[in-house]
Amino acid sequence: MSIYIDRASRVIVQGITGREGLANAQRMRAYGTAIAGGVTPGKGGQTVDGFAVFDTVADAVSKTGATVSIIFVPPPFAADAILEAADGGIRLIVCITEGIPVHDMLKAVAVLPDGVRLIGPNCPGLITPGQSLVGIMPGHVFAPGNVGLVSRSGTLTYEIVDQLTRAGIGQSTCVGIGGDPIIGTVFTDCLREFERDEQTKALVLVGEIGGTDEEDAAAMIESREFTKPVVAFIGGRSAPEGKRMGHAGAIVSGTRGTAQAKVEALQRVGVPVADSPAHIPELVRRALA
Amino acid sequence: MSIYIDRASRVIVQGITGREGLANAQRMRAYGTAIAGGVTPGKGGQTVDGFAVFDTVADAVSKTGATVSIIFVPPPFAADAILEAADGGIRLIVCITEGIPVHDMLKAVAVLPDGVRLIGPNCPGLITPGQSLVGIMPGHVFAPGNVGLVSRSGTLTYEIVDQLTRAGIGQSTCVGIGGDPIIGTVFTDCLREFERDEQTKALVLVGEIGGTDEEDAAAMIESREFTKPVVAFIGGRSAPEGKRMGHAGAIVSGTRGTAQAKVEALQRVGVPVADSPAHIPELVRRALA
Amino acid sequence: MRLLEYQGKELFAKAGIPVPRGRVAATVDEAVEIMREHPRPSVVKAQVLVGGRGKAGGVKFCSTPEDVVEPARAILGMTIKGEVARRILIEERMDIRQELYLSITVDRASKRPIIIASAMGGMDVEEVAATHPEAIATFRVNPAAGYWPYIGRRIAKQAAIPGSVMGQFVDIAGKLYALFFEVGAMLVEINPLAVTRDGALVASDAKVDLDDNGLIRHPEFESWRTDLPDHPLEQRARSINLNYAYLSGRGDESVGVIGNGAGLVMGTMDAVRAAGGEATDFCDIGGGAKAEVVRNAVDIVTADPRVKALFINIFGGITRGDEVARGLVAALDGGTWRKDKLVVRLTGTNEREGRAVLEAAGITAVETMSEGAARAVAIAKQG
Amino acid sequence: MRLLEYQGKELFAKAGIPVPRGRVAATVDEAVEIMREHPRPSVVKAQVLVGGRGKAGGVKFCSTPEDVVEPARAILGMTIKGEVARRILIEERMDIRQELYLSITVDRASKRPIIIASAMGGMDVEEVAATHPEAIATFRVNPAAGYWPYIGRRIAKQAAIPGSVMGQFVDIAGKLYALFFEVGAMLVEINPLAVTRDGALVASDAKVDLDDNGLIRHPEFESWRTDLPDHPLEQRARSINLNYAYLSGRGDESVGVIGNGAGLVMGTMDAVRAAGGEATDFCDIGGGAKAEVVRNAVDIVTADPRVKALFINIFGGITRGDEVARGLVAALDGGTWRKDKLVVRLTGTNEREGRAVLEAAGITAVETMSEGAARAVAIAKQG
Repeated sequence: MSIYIDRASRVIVQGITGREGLANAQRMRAYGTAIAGGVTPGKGGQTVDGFAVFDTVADAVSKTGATVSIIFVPPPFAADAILEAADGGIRLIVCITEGIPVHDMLKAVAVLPDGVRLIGPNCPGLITPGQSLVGIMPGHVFAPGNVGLVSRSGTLTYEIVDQLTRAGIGQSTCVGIGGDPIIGTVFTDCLREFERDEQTKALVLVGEIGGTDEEDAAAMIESREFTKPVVAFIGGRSAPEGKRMGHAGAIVSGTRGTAQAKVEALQRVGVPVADSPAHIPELVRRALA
Repeated sequence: MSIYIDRASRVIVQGITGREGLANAQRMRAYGTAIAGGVTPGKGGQTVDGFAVFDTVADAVSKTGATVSIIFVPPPFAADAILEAADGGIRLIVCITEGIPVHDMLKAVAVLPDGVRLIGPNCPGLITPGQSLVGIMPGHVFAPGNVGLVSRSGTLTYEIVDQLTRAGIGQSTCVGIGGDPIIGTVFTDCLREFERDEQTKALVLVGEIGGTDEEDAAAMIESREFTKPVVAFIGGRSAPEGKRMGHAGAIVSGTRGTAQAKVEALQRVGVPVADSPAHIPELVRRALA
Repeated sequence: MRLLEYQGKELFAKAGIPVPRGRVAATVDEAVEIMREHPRPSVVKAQVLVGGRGKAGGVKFCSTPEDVVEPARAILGMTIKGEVARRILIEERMDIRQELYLSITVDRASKRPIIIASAMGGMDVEEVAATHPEAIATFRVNPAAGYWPYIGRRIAKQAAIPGSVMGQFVDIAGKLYALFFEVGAMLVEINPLAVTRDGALVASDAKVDLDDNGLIRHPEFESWRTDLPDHPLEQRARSINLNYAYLSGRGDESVGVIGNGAGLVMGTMDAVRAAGGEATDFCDIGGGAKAEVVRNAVDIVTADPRVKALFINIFGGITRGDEVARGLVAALDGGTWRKDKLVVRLTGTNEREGRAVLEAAGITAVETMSEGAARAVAIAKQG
Repeated sequence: MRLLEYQGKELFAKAGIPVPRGRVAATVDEAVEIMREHPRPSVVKAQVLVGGRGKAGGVKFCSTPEDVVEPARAILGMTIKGEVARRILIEERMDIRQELYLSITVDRASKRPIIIASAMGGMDVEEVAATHPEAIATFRVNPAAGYWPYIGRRIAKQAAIPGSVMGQFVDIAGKLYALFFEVGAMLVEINPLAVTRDGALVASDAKVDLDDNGLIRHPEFESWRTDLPDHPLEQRARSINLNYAYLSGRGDESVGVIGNGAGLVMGTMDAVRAAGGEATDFCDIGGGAKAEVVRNAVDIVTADPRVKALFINIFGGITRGDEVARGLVAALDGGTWRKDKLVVRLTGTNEREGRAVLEAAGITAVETMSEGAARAVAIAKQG
């Protein structure tokens, strides 16, 4: 088992004729992902390196039966691509694009239909090791296993997974949810899925300063909506507080959002928080014991 | 039984300090409707003719427990009043206001939360005879009974109900859905409710030229989603076709929308269509036999 | 409120939708002046709301200040399907390769704006819709989500809009959608949306119908009213906010109908027809009308010389019978209309008081709508 | 991109939000000229982004062209919490009866804009929020529904905004919401929103923070960049689209950190701190960086004289190890940075090829992040 994607997931690549889109389509295919084709408006009917190209997502979905898409289109057009995917019949949308205007995402997320899951934007995607990679992660550092991982960071995740794999700890599914202020899927969404997933026996949660996503996850653990063992790492503990401006942020988040607050919230509900990525494998091993 | 409202419905009046609002609040109270108070921004805390006035709907709902509101605010502010009602916790919103910009309604209807029912705008409201009047109809022409009525017209409805009542045929609930292009509740919504209502044994449907609401109702009768006997009247059969402009309307509605099309659609599914309001009681009597 | 082509194109141009260069003229002199400033192959188009102006001779061509005189003289003042062309639009002629269709209107059933497009534009798009529905693409836009470019791409693909103009099409559809909301339109239509020989999309015609209720937000459009060829009685009624329609009809044996509520008035017209007559004047005094409103309604309807009988049908809800009766008596006292050409039916709120007022003035109200309709038709037939 | 008060007020004024009459000056002469044109009781305010300028002497008063000289001279060039005031805003003084608070920011948890208001505005609103949360009203607006007046009324009621200014408040909140979306803001804040003695609401201050990603839609704001007191190295990095931060810190024993991915760079900084050191320069080369980007990153970080050791931590995903290595070698060849003050950790895609490039240049990469952090801190401590 796994969450969100598995070997059967059929994936289309939005922006497949771009440099990033094509290179990553090739990498995903090489990993074993079932890439059904790609979308680039105006280039429908062409084929690039064996990938069928369609003009619209609706067209691609009706002709390939894909239900997952991964987006590599430039920032000004990415929110449109997300909504096109949803409208076209895609159920899981993974948006890699970095630099999308926050207001584009505010609007897009607000009108995303029920039943459509968006991961990202500005995320590395997700992977069910040995089955399907829908993202830009280096597939070779991952290994199948029973530990789930959800992370707000990209490269830090590779670092952590690399250590897990070297320590002999494989992963069920690893989800990079992205670091933008407005993202489609947050920690608590993933926790709900991992709770249901029988393969997953423990979870690694990689947080970051800012927002209250880690505190929300802690609340979910406290309320026993999530019951599996969790090991956490919070990135940016040494980062200085940003030059703050205005009172609004402080009013909204109160004392939450700092690394300190996140660590405390997690520790309070019994989640061990690693001081360094290097300590994570040992904590996971103990959690699984 | 009845649909939408009964003796227990607690109602607030939005725009209660206006001339129309107050006069109708008094008329509804006199009929027996449980008027819990009213809303006029800036006049919270006052009392008008025994009605408590609140600044906001949220305030009125939290202090009175009302779940129904009726709106008498001027056209430019009416869509805002509808959304305020929904946001404030009202479940059934009856908007009497005539002359609301269509685009205000396009936007308001699009964002009305699930579970909130809007009747109108530009409608006479609804009445469950002997129990509750939430509207501007002349209550004295209605009588309790087992015939439901749903109508796009106002005064024509009074005419028809008057004839029913004089013929000894009482009504379960009568709903005036309003004549604007964009309205919250359409025939099919009401048919669904009347189908479930045990008291209602037959239905009078008063349609009008324009739109395809009558055709949709006929389709629902055909698919056996509505199974009770129906008698119909279509107003405006002698009205000339409006000066038409552009092809869009014709493309959208095709040959539907004319009085002729509506009469045929209804007759095709076995619904007798009266030539004149005067014939309705006789048709209803036969339907009930 | 329906706009003339030149008004619609003014809105298009402001919204960034390409239109041919052109100017409007109300006189032959103005037309000559326009051609003197821009001597180029041009088209002269009658500014009327009715369709089929081309067949009626309302579209002609010219190239110089000299040869615009004849077309301008011919078209200005021309009557097309009952409508007088008071203005002409003089536009540069375009070399058109293909005619597309694009419109946005209000779809009542889905409660959403609907975008409609076809690669088979021009005069016959309605025919295309009937015979080749697959050539018409539609998209019902969720107003909460708004227009996004993918919508335009999806429609373009479905309607087989040529790929070479897809980008322009998506852009124009977005601008048309924004305009639709900006001005509070019931319809915005570009037919044809022309593909010129050099591959540009240009709005060759413009049909815009504004929501009358939305005009409270757009006082700037009120000045365009005077351009519209409404009947003078309709203009007079509108100036006092009365819902009145001057309907076409033979005109002899005609009944003018006044009532409270559009549905009731329409129902009353149906009853008049059922009784063998014809209603040519529709007047809805609305809910809760005061005596003054009734008086105005009578004045306007009886000002139509076609009207041979007047039928007033009131079902009092929030409208009070005594108010109506008083307005009616005042109108008769102050006017020239004869009581014997009047039929009144009055029921509902304050019915008794109203009847008393009428009887004091020598008017007897009938009991039912059918009875009233029959009597009105009989009076009209007497002439 | 955070805007100075006068820039924010320019946006407010365009959006129809009342602001005091005023003008900005960059020199004492300009200040005198402004007061000559408008000799009235005025306030002179340092244009800085940091808070607490009042206590720091950055706000003074004047009434004539003569008595503006002293305040202008004092404030222009003044350093407030490390920030130099390069401009002053000279505004008419207002007679303020009450100070309210109104802001809109992005609420990550609900994924919506959140409107925040209080009748207890001024410097201490954050304190109010902590101690009297009931005095703060909030509303998370569904961006699909947008702002409607009832939202403003509901907030006003909940925050106990005086009834006499409710209408103005609802109007200003709507305009602020429109502005928030119009300019793509992360924050728009009016604190205080002043109630003047004659009962008018006026935005007495303005804080606007624009979404940097949104600036692609707003090239017009780029010209405001030069006003912002960023560190010169940050300006240089931005000009070549490099994500770099010059962080405050003691500066001795400092480690400059370069990595691919903000999370990894932050994690590396954590590791540096865990090893007993301090990172003062943050540089994220992003995903898939080419050699040129790496070279630029090294140039900028090593240009900070505080940096005593450079730690480059790369975990190759779409970033290729050999590209990074080539950029690094080029930077060292072309610059003055010594190899013995450099620590490199390189793993992931093309790790082997990268290590080979480094070894050919005499650089040995470490195996793990912890090892690299420890070595970098040791180098920095040597000085």
